[in-house]
Amino acid sequence: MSVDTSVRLPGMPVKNPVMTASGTFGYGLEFAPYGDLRALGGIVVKGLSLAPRLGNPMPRIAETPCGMLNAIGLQNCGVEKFLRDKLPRLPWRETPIIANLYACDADEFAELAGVLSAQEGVAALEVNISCPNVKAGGIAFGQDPAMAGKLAEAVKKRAGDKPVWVKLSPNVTDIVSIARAAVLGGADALTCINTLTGMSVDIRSRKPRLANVIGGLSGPAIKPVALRAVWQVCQAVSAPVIGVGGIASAEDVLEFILVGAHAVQIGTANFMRPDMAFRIAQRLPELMAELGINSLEEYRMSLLV
Amino acid sequence: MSVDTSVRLPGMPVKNPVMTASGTFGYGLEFAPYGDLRALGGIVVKGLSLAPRLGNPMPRIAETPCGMLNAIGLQNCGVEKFLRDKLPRLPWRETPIIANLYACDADEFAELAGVLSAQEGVAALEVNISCPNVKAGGIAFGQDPAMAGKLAEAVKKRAGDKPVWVKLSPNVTDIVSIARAAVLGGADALTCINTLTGMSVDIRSRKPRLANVIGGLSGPAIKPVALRAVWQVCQAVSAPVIGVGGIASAEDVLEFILVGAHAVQIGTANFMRPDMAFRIAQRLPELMAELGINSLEEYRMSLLV
Amino acid sequence: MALSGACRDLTILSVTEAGPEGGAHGCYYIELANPGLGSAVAGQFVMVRPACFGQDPVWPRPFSICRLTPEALTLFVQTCGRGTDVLCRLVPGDAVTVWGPLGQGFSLEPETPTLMLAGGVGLAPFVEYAATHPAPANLALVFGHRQPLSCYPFAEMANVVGRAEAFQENSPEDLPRFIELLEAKVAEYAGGLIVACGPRPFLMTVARLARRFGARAQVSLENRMACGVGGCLGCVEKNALGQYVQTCTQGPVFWVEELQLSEEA
Amino acid sequence: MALSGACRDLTILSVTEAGPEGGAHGCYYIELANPGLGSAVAGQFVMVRPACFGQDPVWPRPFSICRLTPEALTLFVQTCGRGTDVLCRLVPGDAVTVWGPLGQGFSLEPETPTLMLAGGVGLAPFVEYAATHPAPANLALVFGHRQPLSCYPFAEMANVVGRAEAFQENSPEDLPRFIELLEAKVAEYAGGLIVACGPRPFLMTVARLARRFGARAQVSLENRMACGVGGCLGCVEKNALGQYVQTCTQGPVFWVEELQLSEEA
Ligand SMILES: Cc1cc2nc3c(=O)[nH]c(=O)nc-3n(C[C@H](O)[C@H](O)[C@H](O)COP(=O)(O)OP(=O)(O)OC[C@H]3O[C@@H](n4cnc5c(N)ncnc54)[C@H](O)[C@@H]3O)c2cc1C
Ligand SMILES: Cc1cc2nc3c(=O)[nH]c(=O)nc-3n(C[C@H](O)[C@H](O)[C@H](O)COP(=O)(O)OP(=O)(O)OC[C@H]3O[C@@H](n4cnc5c(N)ncnc54)[C@H](O)[C@@H]3O)c2cc1C
Ligand SMILES: Cc1cc2nc3c(=O)[nH]c(=O)nc-3n(C[C@H](O)[C@H](O)[C@H](O)COP(=O)(O)O)c2cc1C
Ligand SMILES: Cc1cc2nc3c(=O)[nH]c(=O)nc-3n(C[C@H](O)[C@H](O)[C@H](O)COP(=O)(O)O)c2cc1C
Ligand code: FES
Ligand code: FES
Repeated sequence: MSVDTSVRLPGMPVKNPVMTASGTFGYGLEFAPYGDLRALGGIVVKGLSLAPRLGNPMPRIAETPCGMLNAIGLQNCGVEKFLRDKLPRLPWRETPIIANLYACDADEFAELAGVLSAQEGVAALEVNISCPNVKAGGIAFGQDPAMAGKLAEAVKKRAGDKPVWVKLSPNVTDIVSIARAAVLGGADALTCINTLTGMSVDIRSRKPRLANVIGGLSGPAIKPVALRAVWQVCQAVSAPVIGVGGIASAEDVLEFILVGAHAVQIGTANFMRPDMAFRIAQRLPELMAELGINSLEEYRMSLLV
Repeated sequence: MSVDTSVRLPGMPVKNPVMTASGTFGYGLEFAPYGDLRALGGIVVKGLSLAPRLGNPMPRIAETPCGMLNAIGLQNCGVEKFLRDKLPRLPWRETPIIANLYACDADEFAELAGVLSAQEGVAALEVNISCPNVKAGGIAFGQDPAMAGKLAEAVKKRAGDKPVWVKLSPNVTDIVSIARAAVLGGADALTCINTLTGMSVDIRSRKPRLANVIGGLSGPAIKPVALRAVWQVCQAVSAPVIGVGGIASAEDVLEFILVGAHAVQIGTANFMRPDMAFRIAQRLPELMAELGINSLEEYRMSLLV
Repeated sequence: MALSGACRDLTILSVTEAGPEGGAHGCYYIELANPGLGSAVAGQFVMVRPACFGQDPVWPRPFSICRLTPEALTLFVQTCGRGTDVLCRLVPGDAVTVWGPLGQGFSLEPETPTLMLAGGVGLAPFVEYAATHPAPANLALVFGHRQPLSCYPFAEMANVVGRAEAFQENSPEDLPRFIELLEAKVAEYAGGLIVACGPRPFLMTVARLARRFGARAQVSLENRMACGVGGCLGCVEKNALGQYVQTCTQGPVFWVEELQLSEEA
Repeated sequence: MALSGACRDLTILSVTEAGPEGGAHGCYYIELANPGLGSAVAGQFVMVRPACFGQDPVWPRPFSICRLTPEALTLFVQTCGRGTDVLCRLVPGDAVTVWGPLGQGFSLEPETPTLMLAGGVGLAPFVEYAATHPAPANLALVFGHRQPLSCYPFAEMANVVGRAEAFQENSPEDLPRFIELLEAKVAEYAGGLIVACGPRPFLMTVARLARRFGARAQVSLENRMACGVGGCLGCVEKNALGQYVQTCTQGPVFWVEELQLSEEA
């Protein structure tokens, strides 16, 4: 049986739904030795800011049960260096490269969107309104519907013909209200979810395991939370949703599609083994054939409730 | 070295901080074959309502990475039967028995508090304002500071000399605002945290793994979230905090005390093995001695940040 | 109830794959040394937690007592997921925590002609049932299976009980014929005792037939369990009064008229 | 960089405990069959993920290449937590996924008198270093350790290199004497090459001494790593310019003057 793994995302042909999540796949190039980047449905690169960012002090990562905490603090080389040194080396003609945007206020976000939207090699803009690791602004955008909406609008205005994805935080009472606001503001798609805020301490040294004290929880541990968020958002808005959170197998990918996601991103699982995203992309059509799923479009949101 | 595991909680002598979490230790009696109930710091019994409750349809539980989902739906025998058949058989003179209260509105909560506060065998009332599994009301109390405050007040008024603990939901944008409101309303202590909302599906049958679709995520997976919540709340309010979420070892207990908890509850870990809470209570003083911790009061909140 | 009073840290004595050489049938006998669990009623189960589970999976796994002697607890396990895979890859000396015997076992009426109905791995508790039955000649066994017969402890049982019949389901078309066989057998034992263990659809068929023929029948449920000791309310089944009862403490064996068996569990 | 291009699913050839019989020193040699990882520079490492990790722990574990031949990859592992415990309990035939060689190894200057400074399990990469050095007579080793010497591959190395000295730290009082020894050695090799691997405080001492005596020295860091391939930015160290560089790709071996070594990592 030959199956159809393609999915429709605004303004972007996608051959399969297996993308990689921002901050967990470097600039893509780091993982090229472990698989063919062109086999992926998309690559979301590490969060970019206008100027390079140093990031948080060490230690920045800690392992937790079935998961990990990070407080990288948006260390990145800045948008200029990305466009000059990284993007040209990525197979952007074959695989959509999605830029993940980070900024401290709406103006900066808009400016960043302006720069990135002018690039042929950038397929979409993913707006990180939810990073818990940056003190200035950071999470506030993602926790207030009004601000999320304004931000989506500001980015959309400068995004030209590039689709705008808004990436939602799970650290909210009502993710649906943020999702609605982002779509009203102009988001073409929503990415669900960013990390949960968490903490880890060392009882011997009496110190937090992250210099930043609080960090973002990711990995299989959070999959049930991500799945719930995706399902709730898919019930409420018609914009496509890209599911992310704890996905570590082709089975997990189908779970997210079953509850309504159009595509997914592999995050922390890339650390489990660097060929993880490639393996999942390869396994997906086999699994679909085994389960008698002809196309993802048909399977999507077919949850029996 | 002999160490001091006692902790001070309002109106209650507590010989050690290791309690059991509501809904994960039955009515206590189920676990009596696996250890001495009198060795525990406290037993919080399954959520009680005025009238018996049937609970949700099956399936009600699902396993997740390092955790589980439940949607029991507050099945319980009702307060009357509890007082008649269960409480008298519990060692309430030696170990504080804490009643966990569930109701659909403030009046019902107050009535339940009235009934329970008259019982010599009940050491404290824990108010579950955060159960995500009950459609009517349920989570709303726990997500709105004003409602949480009013509820705390209503219960406190009818609680007589029994301490009132308010159990907080992590499914909020700002847990500190709920904590503050509960304390202003009259809560003597706060229990942090209840389960995270989550979901799990079966890609083969295309059905949710819980009949209720959404359930509460618990277990080691959520420990970083619980620890963060406890730390934040302890920074903000002076009322004692009872930490709960993913605790599965004496080391975990110390983590919660290090960030500020006065006591802890063992939840899902009781399912890993039914003697878990007993083992942890036994291991704690040994571990304290190994680490040179003389007393928990001294260790508490000594995190170096 | 015959709770032992503690969790026992046992060691693996042996793990033996059953069935024809070279096949991957996933059926194993697991022997644990010196269980110290006292005595059991057939149909009771134990909760099993290999040390290597760590914190994932969080739940222990329930297994019927296939055979319990002072020297060894034997489980008969079919791999069907993560936990059983791990369990069946253990090697002698590995550590496993076990508690039980748990729950309510099957009725045992020495003089009553008794029909054991087993589906697949549901044969496990009947090994103990036959071994502890004072008059095994009064026992009859009907066993439905998918894997080759030598994957299961059928031959040993056939040697002990009065009558034993096996039926292999090779394809979905075989099902109606198997149900016909069950029907005949249940009719035959309507005045006796019927005890059944196997997949849920199989048990529902048994329950339906038992009601039809007015037979006294018990079924052993395999609901998802988190704790196994009555503490989580996760394993419940609706009883005849419409209330949810724990299958781990009030079951896993129930009289069919105690329950409202439905599709879901 | 000599990336192999893929993750390799290897099998355990042997796991051997090192050191005096009956002791629990936690030092093991792990051999993996037919690694197919090409060739490595000593100081490079591999990421290791036993199949039994499942989803917990999430991170693979980094280990120095202790010895790499076409037939076997040897790791020298000291147990210090969950992951290493699991790894050292594996048995021949068990499956382990490995990728590498990763990162930047030590400089190797055949003609230069070279001092190897190793602390504890930090001896591992120097086994490969000595084995691949064309003129091992030019190598000297100073090895600080806590466990009995036979727990470590010291004797084998002493046979190969020009000079080898071991110093056992039995109590905290021994530390100043060990630092004195290091001081004398670093002074002696100030005109040569110094390569060091061991616990962070040890490396900070080496870096301090190297700066003091103007010696050319390299240290190998053991920062926490999630991915090992440059993808997570979790393993960074501050370089001389105050920027964070990945220790997995730009290290783990650095010239001391490239870094601002601080207490935290
Ligand atoms: C009282 C009782 C006695 C049992 N006796 C035996 C026995 O003697 N031999 C034997 O091989 N099996 C027996 N089982 C079933 C056995 O417990 C499950 O096969 C096992 O728990 C599955 O674990 P897993 O991790 O391999 O599968 P999972 O990966 O957890 O799941 C695989 C499949 O098995 C189902 N499953 C998971 N957990 C359970 C559970 N606790 N009960 C039933 N189904 C489950 C899942 O829904 C899924 O469809 C018994 C179950 C019960 C409740
Ligand atoms: C490049 C490199 C080469 C290494 N080579 C060797 C070697 O040859 N032999 C050897 O025995 N060990 C080596 N290590 C250290 C080894 O990776 C850790 O001991 C191991 O990851 C600990 O895993 P664990 O699960 O047993 O411990 P955990 O339970 O994870 O932690 C136990 C302790 O080890 C620390 N730790 C955890 N993960 C790491 C990590 N990735 N790096 C450093 N410390 C960590 C923790 O902070 C904690 O204090 C190397 C580390 C690196 C980065
Ligand atoms: C180390 C690390 C760095 C991350 N950096 C970013 C980032 O720069 N921008 C962003 O939007 N999300 C970032 N994330 C969040 C992930 O993209 C993803 O949303 C989250 O980890 C949940 O998915 P997972 O459980 O599959 O990892 C980061 C996550 C990790 C673990
Ligand atoms: C099966 C189950 C039933 C629960 N029932 C209740 C309840 O009745 N009332 C309540 O306040 N919390 C209930 N909880 C939540 C726990 O008390 C605890 O807050 C939560 O599980 C987090 O702790 P843990 O990770 O240690 O399990 C229940 C949890 C589980 C797993
Ligand atoms: S399995 Fe927990 S109550 Fe039955
Ligand atoms: S370990 Fe991930 S970047 Fe170095």
